[in-house]
Amino acid sequence: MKARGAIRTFPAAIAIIRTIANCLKQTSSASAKQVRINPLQKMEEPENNHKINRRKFLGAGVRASVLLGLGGVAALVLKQSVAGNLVWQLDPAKCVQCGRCATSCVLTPSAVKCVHVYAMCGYCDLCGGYFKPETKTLTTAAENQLCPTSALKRKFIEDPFFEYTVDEPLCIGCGKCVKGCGAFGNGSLQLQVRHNRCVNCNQCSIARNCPADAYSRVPASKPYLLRQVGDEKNLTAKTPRR
Amino acid sequence: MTKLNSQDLNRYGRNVAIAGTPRGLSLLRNVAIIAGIFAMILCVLIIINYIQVKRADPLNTKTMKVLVDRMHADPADEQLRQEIREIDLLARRAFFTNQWQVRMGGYLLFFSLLVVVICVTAAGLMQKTIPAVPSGAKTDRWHTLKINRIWVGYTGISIVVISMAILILTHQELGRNLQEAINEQDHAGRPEGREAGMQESRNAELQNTGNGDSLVKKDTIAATERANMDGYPSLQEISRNFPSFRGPGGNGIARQKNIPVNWDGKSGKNIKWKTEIPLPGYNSPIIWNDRVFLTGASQTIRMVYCIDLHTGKILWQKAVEKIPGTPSQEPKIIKETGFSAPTMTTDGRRVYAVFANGDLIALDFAGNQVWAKNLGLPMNHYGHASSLIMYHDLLIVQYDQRGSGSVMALSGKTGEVIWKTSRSVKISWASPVIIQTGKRTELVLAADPMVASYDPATGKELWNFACITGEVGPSVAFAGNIVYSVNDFSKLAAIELGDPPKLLWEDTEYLSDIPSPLATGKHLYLVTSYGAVVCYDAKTGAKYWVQELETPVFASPVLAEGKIYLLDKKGVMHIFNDDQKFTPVSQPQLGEGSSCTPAFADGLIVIRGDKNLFCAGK
Amino acid sequence: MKRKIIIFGALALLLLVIVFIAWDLFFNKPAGNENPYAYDLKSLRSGDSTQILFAEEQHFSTGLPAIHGIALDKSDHIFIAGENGFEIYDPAGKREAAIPIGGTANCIHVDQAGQIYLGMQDHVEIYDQKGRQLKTWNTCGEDAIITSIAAEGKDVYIADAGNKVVYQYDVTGAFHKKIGEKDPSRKIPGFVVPSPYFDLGIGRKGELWVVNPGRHHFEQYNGDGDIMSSWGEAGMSMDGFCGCCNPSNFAIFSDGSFVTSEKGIERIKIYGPDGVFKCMVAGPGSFVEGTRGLDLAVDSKNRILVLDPEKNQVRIFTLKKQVTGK
Amino acid sequence: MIGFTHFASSRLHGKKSKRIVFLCLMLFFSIQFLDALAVQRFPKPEFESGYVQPETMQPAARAEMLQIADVIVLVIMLSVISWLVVKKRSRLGVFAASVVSLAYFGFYRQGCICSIGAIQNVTLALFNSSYPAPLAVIGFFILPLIFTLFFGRTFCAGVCPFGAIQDLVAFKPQKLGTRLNAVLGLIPYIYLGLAILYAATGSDFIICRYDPFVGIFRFNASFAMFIFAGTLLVSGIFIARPYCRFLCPYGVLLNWISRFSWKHITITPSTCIQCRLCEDSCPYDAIDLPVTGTNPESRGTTIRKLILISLLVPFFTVLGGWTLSTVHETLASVNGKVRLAKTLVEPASSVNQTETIEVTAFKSSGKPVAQVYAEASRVLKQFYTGSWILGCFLGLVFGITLAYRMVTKYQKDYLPNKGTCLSCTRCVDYCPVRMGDDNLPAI
Repeated sequence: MKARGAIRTFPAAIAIIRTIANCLKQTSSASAKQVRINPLQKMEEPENNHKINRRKFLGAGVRASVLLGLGGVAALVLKQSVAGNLVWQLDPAKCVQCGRCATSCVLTPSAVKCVHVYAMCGYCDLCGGYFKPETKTLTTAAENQLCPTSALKRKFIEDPFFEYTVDEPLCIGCGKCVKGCGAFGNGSLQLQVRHNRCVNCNQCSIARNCPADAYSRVPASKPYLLRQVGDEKNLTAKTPRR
Repeated sequence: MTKLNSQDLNRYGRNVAIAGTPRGLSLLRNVAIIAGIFAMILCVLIIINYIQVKRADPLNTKTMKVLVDRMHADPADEQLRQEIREIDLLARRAFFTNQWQVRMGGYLLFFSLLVVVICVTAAGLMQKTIPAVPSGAKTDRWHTLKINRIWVGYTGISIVVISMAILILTHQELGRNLQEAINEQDHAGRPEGREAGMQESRNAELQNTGNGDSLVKKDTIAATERANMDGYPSLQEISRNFPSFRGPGGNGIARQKNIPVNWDGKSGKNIKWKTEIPLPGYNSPIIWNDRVFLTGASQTIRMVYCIDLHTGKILWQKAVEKIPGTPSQEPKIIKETGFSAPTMTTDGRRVYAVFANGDLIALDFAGNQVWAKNLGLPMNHYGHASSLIMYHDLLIVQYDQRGSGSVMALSGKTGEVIWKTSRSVKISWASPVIIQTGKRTELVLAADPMVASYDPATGKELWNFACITGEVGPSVAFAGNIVYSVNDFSKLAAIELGDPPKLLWEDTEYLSDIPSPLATGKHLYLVTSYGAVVCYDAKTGAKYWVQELETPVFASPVLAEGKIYLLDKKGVMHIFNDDQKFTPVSQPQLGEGSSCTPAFADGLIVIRGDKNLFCAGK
Repeated sequence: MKRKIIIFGALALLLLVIVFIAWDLFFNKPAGNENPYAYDLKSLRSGDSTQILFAEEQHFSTGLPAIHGIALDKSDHIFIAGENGFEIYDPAGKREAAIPIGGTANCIHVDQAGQIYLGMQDHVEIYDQKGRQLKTWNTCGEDAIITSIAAEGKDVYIADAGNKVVYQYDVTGAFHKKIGEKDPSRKIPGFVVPSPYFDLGIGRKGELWVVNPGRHHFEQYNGDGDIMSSWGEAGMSMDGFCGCCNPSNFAIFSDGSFVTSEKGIERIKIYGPDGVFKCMVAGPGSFVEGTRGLDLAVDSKNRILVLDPEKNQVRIFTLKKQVTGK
Repeated sequence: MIGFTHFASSRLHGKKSKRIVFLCLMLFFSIQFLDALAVQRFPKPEFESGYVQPETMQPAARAEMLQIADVIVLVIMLSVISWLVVKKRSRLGVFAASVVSLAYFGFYRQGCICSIGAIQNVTLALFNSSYPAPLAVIGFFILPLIFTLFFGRTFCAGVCPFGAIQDLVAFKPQKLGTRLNAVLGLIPYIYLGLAILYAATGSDFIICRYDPFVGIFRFNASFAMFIFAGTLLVSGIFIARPYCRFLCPYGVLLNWISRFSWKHITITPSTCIQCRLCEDSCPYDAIDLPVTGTNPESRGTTIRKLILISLLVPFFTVLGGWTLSTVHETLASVNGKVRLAKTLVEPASSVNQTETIEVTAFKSSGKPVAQVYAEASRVLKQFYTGSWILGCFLGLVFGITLAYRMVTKYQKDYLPNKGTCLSCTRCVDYCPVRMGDDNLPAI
């Protein structure tokens, strides 16, 4: 780490030294009242010619060292680079549904949407993600719906199963339904950054505000972190952390 | 210097005064003005819209909440129901309409501004005026500089003053508070939050069940120990287990008892269980309490397996993936090394595994990832091969690679690099070994050109001794203040520790390139990969005996209960006594080939074959 | 002069921008602390504490890494099953034995003869009190997730959440029949099990009670698999069962009352034999949020034993002193 | 009597063969199907009505090929602009190219592959070995610097969409005078230093956080950011390119490197005739005027002052370091971990007693408090070191800025200042001298 830092500061140090040296040199020449000549102008005096050559040589040297320094930095960084891109994604296992995905995204509406993993869904009649907590009559009436924008659709399939679908353009990514589904159901509703909407900021502004540290950069080739199978933790009772 | 006259300008200027028609110009100006006014109106509208939404979020209106509450009180009120539905519809419409308005307003604003920009730019192009020589005298350079200096100086002073003001306003002493909080916790010696709750209830339970009950008490203490994910195991705890390649410290000595000497993998005699490991790997199993850990990998998949020591059931397996920094290209490997040559290690709190491509992962005992990172694709031609080892809570990684070899210690808890010492050595397969010299604990590494020792706590090099060349495969052995190092086409060197360390004896007749030597105190055992076992006097280097097994050996010998267990490539375990004479005890067969060093638990031996993991026990 | 004003104005704007950055970076709170879209479970979780007529009398921790099931034998010894083993405690909570097993037991039952039935993932293992394995009953199929076992006389009932059915075996391990498969002709609605919590138990008259969690019902079956009765309704309020599928576990008092546990809103409640809500044993305040699988048992002194997997404890609740009689 | 754990592992073996078949299928189908491989975690309801369970859609991220395309466009744009500036000397050409860049990097790519922000990625990669910087980002960081080393800040002239958008609105640029330029010119150093400090500690990418124009490019941002951008643009009507000159951290690097550029743009293509026509042409105050007259101070005074200042530079450096290190806790409060630890360790000091979302989330995560404290105090230490280094750097910059204003660089002609010149080629149009015009006018 230290060595790396030293290499990094090296070109900068050279540049600073050069600048200082130049200043000093110019002061002395200033006091000698010598006239600095436009390099484009052809000069006859061999003394000045000599001077120009020396300057050119010095310039080339500095350029070479700057180039070398840049190359060094690049090499250090390239060592741990990836060819592909990285994109932001949130880990539903860490998500606490604080609502900031809806409010912190640079986009309005947010690029984070509720995603339904059908394979995990219990197709319940009383869906914790669809109905407001105190709902008595299980109908699609407005007073029963939990979703503030009515983006979660409910469709009867057969007794006693209902299918729930997310209408993405309406979804604002608030995570209300995710919380309800997680608390009472299987957790098949999960928040995810949708990459057809996300503009992939260099620093995701939701990630900065995420209280659960759920956001991370993931390879663009595998851009989703949906909880799927083999992820038994969330289904069963949590094992106590010891 | 005189002014140029217009003639000169006409002669020299290229872009001088393309006089625009006044009509065109005024048209542009008018368009720009209208567009500008339009933009301003839009701006105001958008701001008003914003403030409106800000003041009353249509999705979270109070009216709605009140109505819904009322409805819960009186579910039969049909009229109320209708009202709610209407308001809800209105609210949602308001929300989406507002979004639409803002978006459309934004577009309109943008295009009107674009029109302004285009008009003004076009007008500017048409109106290009004749450049004029600035009026007024030239400024005095020196005076200007002086003023600049003063301004810069004042700026500097004000920045310092502002910083100080901030310091006074927001003085926090956060660092000290944190440190105090940490100390307090260390002092209390118990975890926080929920854990603390658990602890308290445990204490309560202790009182409940009476103090005389030693079983519960002991168990409570054990549970507390387990609950503590910080800290590190004691040496006793380590030596009760088999936590790394070649056992505790990597010294090749197992302290377990009642190790079986007879079994047969084919007939199943004395075989407690046999479990197929889905992915191949040349790493050896490690054991902590009742769990066996090992890894397997193919070119693309890397897995960590946790196996129940008593049943052989795979308790969990964890795919090592999505590691930040995993290089997209696969490491170059050779067949004899594979994709998962390094053996795992554990500190009883977490297990750690590293793979040929430099993927390093820490998992808890339930198989959850604690942290993971990639150390960078190792620059050698066989992938990373050195095994891991723990010192206290530090995970030691020997990462000898072309150009930038290093040894580093990572915090087991967080994966943070605690120290990193660069090594100017060639590439190596060898694994780090931790030795107790009596005076101190040292971390000993072997790689061309030297055997080097480091302080495992700080990474400071303690000594080095140039005696070894080539791409070193065998790790060092240590006993009785002597470190033994060997490599093929180099030599076997016995180095007596001291200041400075000195060469005690050396031999070049038998040399190993894969199995590590084993020092038992009196004797040194050297096993060559073609199957010769040599017993030396530890102090003098005199050869006591040489035994040709006539099968290749890749595994390293391990001493357990005074017997040496050496597994050959065909799966035959050669068990013989640690003695001046070659006295074989038995030669049980595994029934399949193997390249891995066995692991030991009380009454049990765990052996990884080419396909299966075996556990033998009486 | 005009130029100076312009420059001054523009500079002021520029400085405004810089001050904004500095202010926002160092002094502005990074994000609002209010969640405009909060799903308010707090009001539900707080509940009505006057309904809680029980208090925690005692608790003790177990030595297992994770615990899943609790059962009592006729002498009120406590049996805890979990990851890699099961443990036996005396009624006071003193450990008498800890028996390691390979794998994880999801549920446990002790019959009149003292045999211990452990529901593993897809099969049942039977042990004696010394920890010797007596028998293993064959696998219940690939999808099987055994979540509860109860023995009555010669019959052993096994609840399989994976296949959403109850199996009837006899004590020898012979499979008899499936109970509770959807059959409109016999008016059997079929079990709806959206998550792996599916409990059954034996009533005071030896009748089989099974939770139909997806329908929030208790269903009573006879030995032939006929549905006899059912009760229960969904609802967040005190008398209903909350969430998509509840209750998750139950136990039956000697007087035929039910004690039930729910997930989502962690609460333990008592219903009369007729399914009428009586009182609460413990509310969400007593549990870590998100606790699931609170297995229950009732001993001969009517103490309620609650298995808290989140705290890894057995918690014993008894009727509060000032309340006498129900 | 319920509760259970894993059951997926027992089924894994059976899935293996399916997986192989699936991998083959994947050659024909898109990657999105990968997750269809996911086994039903809990047996789904047995539907009798023939209902088919829909697949969860997972729209792919932007194709990686397009990333490479961005780098190619960048190289092309840099080459074209450099040619237009150095060889062709065409203001109109540069203008046209900048509009193209604005359209592509700004409005099409929405400003989020940007050299300015790339500083932070590179820094983070240097300090955090687990962060892999994407190749394209490294390209965006290095390539403009290399071009600058050869041709001056041609990147600023028209490749950078930020510069382009500000250049468009610079209707009435006013000369600020050297002192304002000197003072305001210090801000980018502070910004750069802070950006590096925050990126190195993994706290935040502040350059991106206060990226003023990205919202305009996306037609989407928070209200505050729009106001922010609007304010900057309005001031940009009169102060040409305020972001580039007085904020841009990347400009600092470009400034340094440009000083050593090989072929920098000149005002005159041939010989300066001292006509003074270009004197007011530069909207960025980047033309160095010829030095006439003599130093009123004696040589001795100058040298004395110079010695004094060179003695003062180390003092400034230490002073800067000390000053900043005293406020390192304020600096560190940007870091989320530190903020969390702060709220946890001082709950009483917070004015409102309600628990913050962060604290609630932390409590439900089950992480031990000690770990947060340890992490935070480690970050604090990093900030302490970092603020010393940053402060020293700023002190040094301050000292050098002062020293630089002690000396006079004698020059006879009107020359663009290689450091601050943005190569916009405006001045070129003002020069009456033509290429190869040795036939000097009679003056």
